[in-house]
Amino acid sequence: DGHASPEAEVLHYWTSGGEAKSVAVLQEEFAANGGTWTDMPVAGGGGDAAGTALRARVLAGNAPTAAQIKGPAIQEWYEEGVLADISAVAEANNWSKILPEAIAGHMQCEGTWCAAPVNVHRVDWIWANAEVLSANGIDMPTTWDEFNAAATKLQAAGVIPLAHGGQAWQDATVFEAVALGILGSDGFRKAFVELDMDTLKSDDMVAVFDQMRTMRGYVDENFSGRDWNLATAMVMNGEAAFQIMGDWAKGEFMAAGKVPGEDFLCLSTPGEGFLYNVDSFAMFAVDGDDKQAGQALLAELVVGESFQEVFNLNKGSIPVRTDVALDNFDSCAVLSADDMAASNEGGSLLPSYAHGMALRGAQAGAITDTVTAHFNSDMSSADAVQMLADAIANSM
Amino acid sequence: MTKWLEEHMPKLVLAPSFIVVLIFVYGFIAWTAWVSLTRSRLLPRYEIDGFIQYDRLFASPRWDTAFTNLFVFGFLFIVIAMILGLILAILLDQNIRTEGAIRTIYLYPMALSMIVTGTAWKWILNPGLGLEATVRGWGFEDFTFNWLVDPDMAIYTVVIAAIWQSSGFVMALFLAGLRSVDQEIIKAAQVDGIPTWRVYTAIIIPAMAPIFLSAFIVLSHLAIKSFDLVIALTGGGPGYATDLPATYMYTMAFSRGDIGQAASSAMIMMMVVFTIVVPYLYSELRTKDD
Amino acid sequence: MAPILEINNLFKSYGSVEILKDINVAIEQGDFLVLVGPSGCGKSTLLNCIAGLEPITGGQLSIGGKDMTHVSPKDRDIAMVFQSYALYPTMTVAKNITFGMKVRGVDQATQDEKLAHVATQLQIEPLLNRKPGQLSGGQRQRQRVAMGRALVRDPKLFLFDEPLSNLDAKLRVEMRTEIKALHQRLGASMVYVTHDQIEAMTLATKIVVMKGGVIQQIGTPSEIYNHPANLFVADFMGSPAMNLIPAKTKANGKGVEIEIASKSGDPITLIDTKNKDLPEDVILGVRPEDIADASLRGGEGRQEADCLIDIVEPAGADTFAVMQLGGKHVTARLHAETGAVAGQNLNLVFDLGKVSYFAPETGERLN
Amino acid sequence: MAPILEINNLFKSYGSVEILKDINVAIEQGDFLVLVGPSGCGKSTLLNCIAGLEPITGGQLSIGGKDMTHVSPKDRDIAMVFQSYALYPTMTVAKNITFGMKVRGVDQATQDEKLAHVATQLQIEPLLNRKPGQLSGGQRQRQRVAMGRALVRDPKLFLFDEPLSNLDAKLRVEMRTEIKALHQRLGASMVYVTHDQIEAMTLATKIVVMKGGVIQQIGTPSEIYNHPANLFVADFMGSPAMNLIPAKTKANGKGVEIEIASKSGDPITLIDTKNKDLPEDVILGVRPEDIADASLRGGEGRQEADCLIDIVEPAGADTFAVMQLGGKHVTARLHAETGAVAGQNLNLVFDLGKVSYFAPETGERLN
Amino acid sequence: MTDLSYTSPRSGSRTANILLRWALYIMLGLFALFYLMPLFVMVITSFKSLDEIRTGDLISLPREVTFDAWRTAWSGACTGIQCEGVRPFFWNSVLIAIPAVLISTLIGALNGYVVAQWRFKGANLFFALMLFGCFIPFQVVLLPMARMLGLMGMAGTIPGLIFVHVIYGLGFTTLFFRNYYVSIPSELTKAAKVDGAGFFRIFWSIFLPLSLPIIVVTVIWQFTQIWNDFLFGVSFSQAGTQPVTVALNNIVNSTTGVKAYNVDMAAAIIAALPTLFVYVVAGKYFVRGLTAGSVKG
Ligand SMILES: Nc1ncnc2c1ncn2[C@@H]1O[C@H](COP(=O)(O)OP(=O)(O)OP(=O)(O)O)[C@@H](O)[C@H]1O
Ligand SMILES: Nc1ncnc2c1ncn2[C@@H]1O[C@H](COP(=O)(O)OP(=O)(O)OP(=O)(O)O)[C@@H](O)[C@H]1O
Ligand SMILES: [Mg+2]
Ligand SMILES: [Mg+2]
Repeated sequence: DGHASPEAEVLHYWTSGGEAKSVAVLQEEFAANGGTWTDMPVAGGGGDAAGTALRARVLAGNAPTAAQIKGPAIQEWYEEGVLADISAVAEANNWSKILPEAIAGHMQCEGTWCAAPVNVHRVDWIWANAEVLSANGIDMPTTWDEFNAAATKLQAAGVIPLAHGGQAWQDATVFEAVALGILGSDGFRKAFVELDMDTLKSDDMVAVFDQMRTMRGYVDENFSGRDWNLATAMVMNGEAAFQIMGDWAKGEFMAAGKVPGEDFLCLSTPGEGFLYNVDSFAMFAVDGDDKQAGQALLAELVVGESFQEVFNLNKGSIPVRTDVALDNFDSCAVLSADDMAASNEGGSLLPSYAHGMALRGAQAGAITDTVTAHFNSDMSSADAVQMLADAIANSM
Repeated sequence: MTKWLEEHMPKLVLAPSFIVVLIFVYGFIAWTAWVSLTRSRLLPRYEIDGFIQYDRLFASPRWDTAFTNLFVFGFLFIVIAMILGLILAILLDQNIRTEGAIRTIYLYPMALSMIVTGTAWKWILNPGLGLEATVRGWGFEDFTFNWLVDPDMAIYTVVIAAIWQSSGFVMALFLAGLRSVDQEIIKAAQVDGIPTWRVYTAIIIPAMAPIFLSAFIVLSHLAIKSFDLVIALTGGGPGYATDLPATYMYTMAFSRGDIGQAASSAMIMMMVVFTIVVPYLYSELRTKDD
Repeated sequence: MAPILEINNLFKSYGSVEILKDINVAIEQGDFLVLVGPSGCGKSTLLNCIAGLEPITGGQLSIGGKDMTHVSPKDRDIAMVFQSYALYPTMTVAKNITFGMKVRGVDQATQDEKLAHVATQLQIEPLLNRKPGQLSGGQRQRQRVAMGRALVRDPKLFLFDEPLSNLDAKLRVEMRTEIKALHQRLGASMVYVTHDQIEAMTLATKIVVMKGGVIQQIGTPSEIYNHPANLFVADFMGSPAMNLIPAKTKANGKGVEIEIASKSGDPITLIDTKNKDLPEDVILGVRPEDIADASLRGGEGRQEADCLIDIVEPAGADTFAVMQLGGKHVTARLHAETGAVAGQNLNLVFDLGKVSYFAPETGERLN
Repeated sequence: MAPILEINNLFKSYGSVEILKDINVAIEQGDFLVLVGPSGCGKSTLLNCIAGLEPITGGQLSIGGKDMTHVSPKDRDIAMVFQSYALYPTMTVAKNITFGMKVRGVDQATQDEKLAHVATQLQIEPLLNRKPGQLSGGQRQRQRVAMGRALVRDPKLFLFDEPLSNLDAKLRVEMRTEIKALHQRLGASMVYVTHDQIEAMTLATKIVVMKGGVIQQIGTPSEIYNHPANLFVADFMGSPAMNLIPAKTKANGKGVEIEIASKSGDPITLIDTKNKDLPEDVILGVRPEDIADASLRGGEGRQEADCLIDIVEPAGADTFAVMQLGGKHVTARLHAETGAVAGQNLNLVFDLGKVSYFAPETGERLN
Repeated sequence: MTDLSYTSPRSGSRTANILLRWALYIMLGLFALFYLMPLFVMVITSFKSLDEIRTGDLISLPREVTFDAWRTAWSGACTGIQCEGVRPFFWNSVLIAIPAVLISTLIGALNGYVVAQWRFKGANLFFALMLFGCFIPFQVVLLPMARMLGLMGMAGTIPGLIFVHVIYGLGFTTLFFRNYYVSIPSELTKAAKVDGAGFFRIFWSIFLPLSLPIIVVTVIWQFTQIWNDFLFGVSFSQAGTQPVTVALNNIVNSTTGVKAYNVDMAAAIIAALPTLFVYVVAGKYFVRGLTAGSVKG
């Protein structure tokens, strides 16, 4: 309403150059609409540090007006009774129409809208150095067997087949891409959304771990602890051929002046489906008209068309709404958007477990513990499957 | 009234600190104990639900690793930092001309947070970027130093960095100790014809027992609280091979939304602290009382 | 026979500060040499130089006839007892005593035998298994253990650095007697540092009085006590100190007439028949025991005078009376049952047979 | 007039350990009370109780006639000099002295005047602007400053806790005289702690000998010295200590026949004509000065005996000879020019007019 | 100094002695290299351009020295939408650290003074409780502390952060001062009491002026702890009150953005400069103060 001057203090973990520029866009629009934006960035650990700060502030009764939260964590926070209801904004802007159904589900808590989506990152990307591939006569792989064959060939040629950083979340990123390929979209949903024990213990799951073991062989020996962007740099330099990483990796290529399709190639990882990682802002129950007005304005702007375009151009992701023109986007983004639309139709638009979209923290963590333990040791696949089941049971 | 004030002033002065400590240390420990008995997730809840969190804790292979690591790490860190600190102190005690500068160099890591030096350490220890690559670059092709990426050895790199950070401080403690040994005892040993190394091993070092105790306490305090170190250096990896109770607890509480679990691990940590610190406190206060 | 210890023209500096200046001393087998002087005069430094614990800057030093100037401590055939006793804190008494032998590779049987011998001698058998921290009775037991560690070496020369200064007065007297007895029994040669002049007097066969790194006088206790070479020695040796009274002298038929200003007005005049050829201004040195109750003393060289008593200090065996003469406090040692009363005149006898005269400017002895 | 200090049935415990037991003392205006006893006997504790620095467990204490049992130190009208002097290290000498006045709000002019007065009295004017750490000459100057701090208060009662024990022997004697002079000049009342019995003897008008928190004897110096109440006091007071020789007595026509075992074989027999009714086994107490060269003494109560001399210690003014009697070391104080030689027999005179007898079991005085 | 170098003059050859001495200095030098290595890597990286880092060897010397990264880190690097480098956060840290250090030092001094010089029944128990507080892992207190801060209305404020640092610094400051004051003879207190001074007067006029060495130790220790703190800083701050470590973390630890290692390193060094400075300048007093008080034996 007109009386209040919108105010927002926004807790987020977008701090690096490209990300920060993207947030700045939002802030400018917010200011242009008469709002006052207070920035509260906390980077680190994929939002762990931000989570720490958020928890402390909520407990202190000093919650920020909005915080970057995603996936089931939104519902978890809602259950703690601290989130605000933004249904009014959502309904006024027809969110239920313009958002893909799967994504809209994440933004709703017991029938009300409680968060606003910002962007869609696709996680199941495979990136490649075009020159290295053509020098070795290899095409982008479309099945895991092709990938394995290509990798073997590259290895023989003295190129590291897969650039990888040995951090738990990167292990998990590769793992879910492999799982999606081998289990298929239904199997993936059963295993990592519904936590269906039969699927988790199935032979297919064993096969997934087998493929992980194979992939471990394609990674150079110094991968441990490596930051993902250093891995990307290896692909850029031609030291390595492939990297499996979300579309934020594109930003690194672009920053180095590489051109998609020419210098580097992008393709979804082998198999059906689309794993999304949707960033979103949850609004916290706060007192004061100014702040509530700020929340409404923020929600409206975030999902607004203009912001969606500018922001995602900067960030390397794609808009959440299906009705944004993609003329200014690069080929990878266009491919991503097309795939999203298609898989939304086919029911294979799936949440990324590795990026906290599919499961609550404890369960996702339990899976990641197993995956990373397996990947970093010589555990057998059967043992890994058993361990996975135990860990999930113990996390409930 | 003024007489009463005068008499009770010492107690009145301590009172605020006392209350603050009761609430903010012991109250919080009690709070943690309580929460460890609940099914708290994202935020604390207060319905008691028995020892379920402890059952989960002891069933978790990751906690196993973290807890074992605490002892491997703690033992190696404390022992090596003490030995190294002692050796450095003895070396520095030989009338070194540049002592001041060298002491500062050995001591400065204590001033830095691992948040600051973590990345540099990561590079140095990384076989592809750091020491191994450099030494190989000098022509020693067979030189291997890849502990950081070896799950079985990674915890030792944490030990190395921790020693780097704290051994200078231990050195300073020991140096102070060496200098407080009665010079006449050393002269007496010389007249007795005792060789230098035996003067150290048989006389000076045994006489520094109290300093060993102080160093032990400071180091165990650091070992138990080690957090930045692991986060900055290995992030707990490869896998969770370098997890420590402190990082386990933090992960559970703040990235997994599993506060009950975190509280139970915190209680176990506290018990470890207790078994180390209480005997120390006891001896400290007894000996200084008379 | 060669002197057991001979020091020639020894100099010692720390940096640019000269601590010891041209030290020359020699002692024979069986001598008990005491180095005495105020704190900081360089006694410990000299002892450390003899032990080889400090390198010397100049000069030469031999022990048992052999040049030891550059020999390391362990090869000098000496044993040393330190002021703090310097017991090895983590070793038992037995180990403290035998550790040196162990290091030198003496076989166990010999070690045990020597230990037993020393322990019996010093009566420390019951302490052998205690650590220094567990020695009760304060310093006395430690002191004995430190002695034991030295005795067991059976060295050519014993060095002691103020071994009694940590003991209280009573114990000090007792231990002094024990050390003296030990010296007589062993017939060993000893160099002993102290700043307590009574210790020096009672123990020494030869005393070296030092001040500021320079030797003031070397002599037997009686030479030092009765013929101090200068004002410093006169003042330092003896307790209560020698009275040093500014006086005027005048040649006189019988000897020298000495005039001393007195608080009550009339100067006191004494006649010394033994000395002559004194300058007009002198400092007269009289020991307290040479001023006594008139009623009790008499004889040659004795002169009476009435003096106003300021303070009377009964000290058990004696009573000290303090008066003002020549502008100085002058102490007289009177009999315990003296009739001296503060504020009253008393007729005192001055024994001029043993006085010293010093030149006021140089402080050197005149007679 | 009421006693200036009166202590009745004072008890003091730390926790369950009783440190002071049933202390009763009173002194008059102008008295100089010395508390003396071995280390740890509770002297400082008693002084602290008097000062109000330690609460007492039982009993009652009054100063200047007023009950002060529960009054805080600053209101007791006392001044105290501590063993370590306890100078405020960060304040100048002048500030150290005036700090108390400043705290009590005395105006600046009075402060300055009193400071000047005390400074002149103690001759510390040149030091006023120095800090304690800059006082050279070691402890002597500090000691004076500490005195100044006490003097400036002009209190009813001065308390001194071993103010001389940090000084070296020579200085101690000098300062002792100064304190005595001060006491005479001010006519003030003082309580003085020491473990040095000579200090006690020379300074006190009244001595309290303590042991293990219990008063052993209260008396004038001469009472304590000549009539020690028990073996402890006899041994503690006097230096060298009283010789305490186990002996057998036998009634004899003329008095008591005393038989003392001797190392050489034949026991020594002495006849005491003054005492009777002694048990068979006694401990005979003889002061060293009551055993002397036969040639120099004579008269009533004196008995001669030949003794084998073990050690001769010339100590300047006197020479001490040590022999073995009744299985103990016995010291005789001989003249400096004695002919005593270690290892030879000497004819000595025992002055039985002043001996003490003690019961061997209880240690109590018998005569 | 335990100088054993003069054990055996002229026994053994002179050359052996010189060789030994050389070996000693070489050893010390090697250790110095070990300790300097990470700092060295940081410094050289901060002088490289990003291109050189991307293509080159991370721990080789810069081919071309540039100060751009330093400028960016100080006043241009983005932490979120703000691109003002670490400068504003640096001042936040100053605003937090200075009062927190002063207050915790003062209270620690008072506490230590009471425990060491005014013993009363229970004082030791208090001290033991206090000391145990030093060992509590800080993660444990985050959540309840947040609640308390909220209740006290200090959540997210600089006074709140100061409060937290003071509380958890008290254990160590009390320990330091207590151990220092224990070695000051109690006669000093007694003399002042006889002089008529009261509790605070004695503290202020006599003990505080004496405490310089231990104040130095405490201030260095506390300053290092507080300046380097990240956990409390990130948990109890809000926009505008974040300390420099949080800003540094925001620059260094962003997950999905482009990394500028040269800026990271420059920012890290800037963040570390105050503590480094304090150690280099006052390190001597630190070691000396440790001997004076906090170490027994
Ligand atoms: N290692 C040293 N470096 C420099 N000066 C020293 C050293 N050791 C002693 N001195 C100085 O040498 C002088 C003599 O010291 P020394 O210890 O020999 O005196 P002392 O006669 O033994 O005194 P005391 O009776 O106090 O023991 C003193 O002035 C002292 O300050
Ligand atoms: N604060 C205290 N707590 C417990 N015991 C104490 C305390 N102060 C002194 N004592 C004990 O009380 C006894 C008497 O001590 P005090 O200091 O009075 O002895 P002292 O006669 O002055 O000895 P010294 O001559 O050594 O100064 C000693 O055994 C001592 O251990
Ligand atoms: Mg000396
Ligand atoms: Mg005392």
